[in-house]
Amino acid sequence: MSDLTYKLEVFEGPMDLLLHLISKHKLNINDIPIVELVNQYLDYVRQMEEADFDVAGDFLEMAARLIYIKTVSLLPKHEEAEKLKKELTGELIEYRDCKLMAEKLSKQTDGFGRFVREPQGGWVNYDYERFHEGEELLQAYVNAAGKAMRKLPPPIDSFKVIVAKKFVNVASKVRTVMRKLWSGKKVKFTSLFEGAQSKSDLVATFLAVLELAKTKRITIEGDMVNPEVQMVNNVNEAEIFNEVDTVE
Amino acid sequence: MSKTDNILSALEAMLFAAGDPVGVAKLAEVLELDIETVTKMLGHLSATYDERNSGLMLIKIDNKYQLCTREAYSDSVRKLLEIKKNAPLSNAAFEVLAIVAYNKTVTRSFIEQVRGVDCSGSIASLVQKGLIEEKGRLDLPGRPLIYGTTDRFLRCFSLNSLDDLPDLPKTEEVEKISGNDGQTSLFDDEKENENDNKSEEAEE
Amino acid sequence: MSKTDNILSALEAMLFAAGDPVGVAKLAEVLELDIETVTKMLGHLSATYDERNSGLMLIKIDNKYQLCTREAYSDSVRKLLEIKKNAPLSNAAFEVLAIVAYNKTVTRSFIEQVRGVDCSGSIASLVQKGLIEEKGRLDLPGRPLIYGTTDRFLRCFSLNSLDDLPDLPKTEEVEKISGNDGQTSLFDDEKENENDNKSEEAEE
Repeated sequence: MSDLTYKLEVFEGPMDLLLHLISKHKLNINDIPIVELVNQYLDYVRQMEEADFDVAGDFLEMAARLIYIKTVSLLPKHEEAEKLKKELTGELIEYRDCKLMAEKLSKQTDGFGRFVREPQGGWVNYDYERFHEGEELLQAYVNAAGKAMRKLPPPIDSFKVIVAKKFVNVASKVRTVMRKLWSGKKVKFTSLFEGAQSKSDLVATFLAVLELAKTKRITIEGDMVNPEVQMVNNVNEAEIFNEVDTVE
Repeated sequence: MSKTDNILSALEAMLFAAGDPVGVAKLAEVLELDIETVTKMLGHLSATYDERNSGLMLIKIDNKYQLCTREAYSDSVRKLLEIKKNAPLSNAAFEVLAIVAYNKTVTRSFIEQVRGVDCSGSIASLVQKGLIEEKGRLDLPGRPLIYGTTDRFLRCFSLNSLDDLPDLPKTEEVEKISGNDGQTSLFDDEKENENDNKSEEAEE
Repeated sequence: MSKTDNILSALEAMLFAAGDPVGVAKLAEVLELDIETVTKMLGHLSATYDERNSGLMLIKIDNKYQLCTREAYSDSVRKLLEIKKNAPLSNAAFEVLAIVAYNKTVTRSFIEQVRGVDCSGSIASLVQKGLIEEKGRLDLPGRPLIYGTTDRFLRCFSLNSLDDLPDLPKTEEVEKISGNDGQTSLFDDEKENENDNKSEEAEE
């Protein structure tokens, strides 16, 4: 088992595994016998699963691809299969080349023993003295953030309000929420927010509820207008707090 | 003799790479020699630099030794470093500068989140060029440094203030859209904004 | 003669102070000499370092010159700077480096296409190690970053330029052979050699 795990760990991904199989079974990389390769590949993936190895999505994706190629090659007209095979062959050769080049590179690392020094500082004035148009900045910003700027996180200015106020800790709210649920009875969702002293308090409470629901400590039932919350049985208090602390 | 030469060369290599002054004791420790021998060797090394009027010289400060350039060549050195500093900004530096300018004050992690890559090199070079500077620390875990642009930045871009920056394309519309993503039934409008901010923060 | 010596010493001082690789043109500009003369002088300088087996050496990368320590003394330098013995690069990192170096400039998605797996970790670590860097953005939707190798990459792999990279495997020959369906026996032989390489590699 450990031997197997060791072998499995070697592969950098599905391409690596394919190359290994091709060489191990002396298959012709330029004319891959696809049926044979699919079987070998799936065998391996199965072994990985048996070894309790976390089979990465990449491997499964490749498995699906191979099976698809095999399927279409069974059709009477299998031009598509030929095309797909050619594509795969091209990729495999490219990756094989990449590995060979990587190996060559890894053998000439003498230069890693040469050390350089930091530029001499101190008495040189490095102040920037060129002039630019504001438009160049705009262009750079759009390049960096994308035209829609959709993925931009909020700038720091928007944190200022929160930072200035007392920050309400989500973990502490988990305790508050659980205290209200400890009896085991169903509780109105909105009642969890009673006694909240600030917006930040409300938000932290809400996040605490989400966190508890995510880790399946509580259940939320009912309609959107008036949901009810209940604690799941047999929940250990210490366990929850540990978990939430690490989440934070 | 060849052994002495080796020691001299090792000392040279070490002092070169260290940059800062190095104590004799430390050098002796690395070479597994006694301090007296190493001191003598450093004297030799210094003498060879002087003899051949090398561009480098060995100086001794507080019992520490440092390689530096010989004063006779300081004009050439200064000229070269000044040519170097006049190199135009790289694309990466430009983008970092734009992100700092448009957001007024940002942390390094904010910049890196926007660009998706490590930006420490660009930030250091912009600080060195005097285009951005540290503006304090954020009151968040880890107390991250925040950066903002400088007066020199305004001058280089002929701006009176950051408000004069060219307008960004339709950011507001985008924000409005992304702000309305559900959850409307739970909280009223006012709370919603903060909700967005909060969850971002909690994820960090 | 003393003039030549002075030039050599000035070059030495400038390269020492610059730290980074410096183009001949800049050195020539400072010294008010033509590039040819300066190139010759740099050759002299390099030779004198080698002759006396100095702790330093002059290397040429991408038509720029840089002073660095000689490999022979790397152990002493490492000990002094308390740098751990080279944590060698992972196989994944070498593969990513190979793809970037042989293609000169590539996007992350290109690298991932070749390797068939996510490479963001390896890329980030190579950027952090200064072996690759961003070289701008591609003019495509999303404006993806493009990466290329750095001067440090050339130095670490003892290359003058990317043109000195080891030759690509002879893909053409392999293809030619594969065009001839009949000659399976010949092809099998060829394949076997390659197989050997392959399996060795895979077992590493």
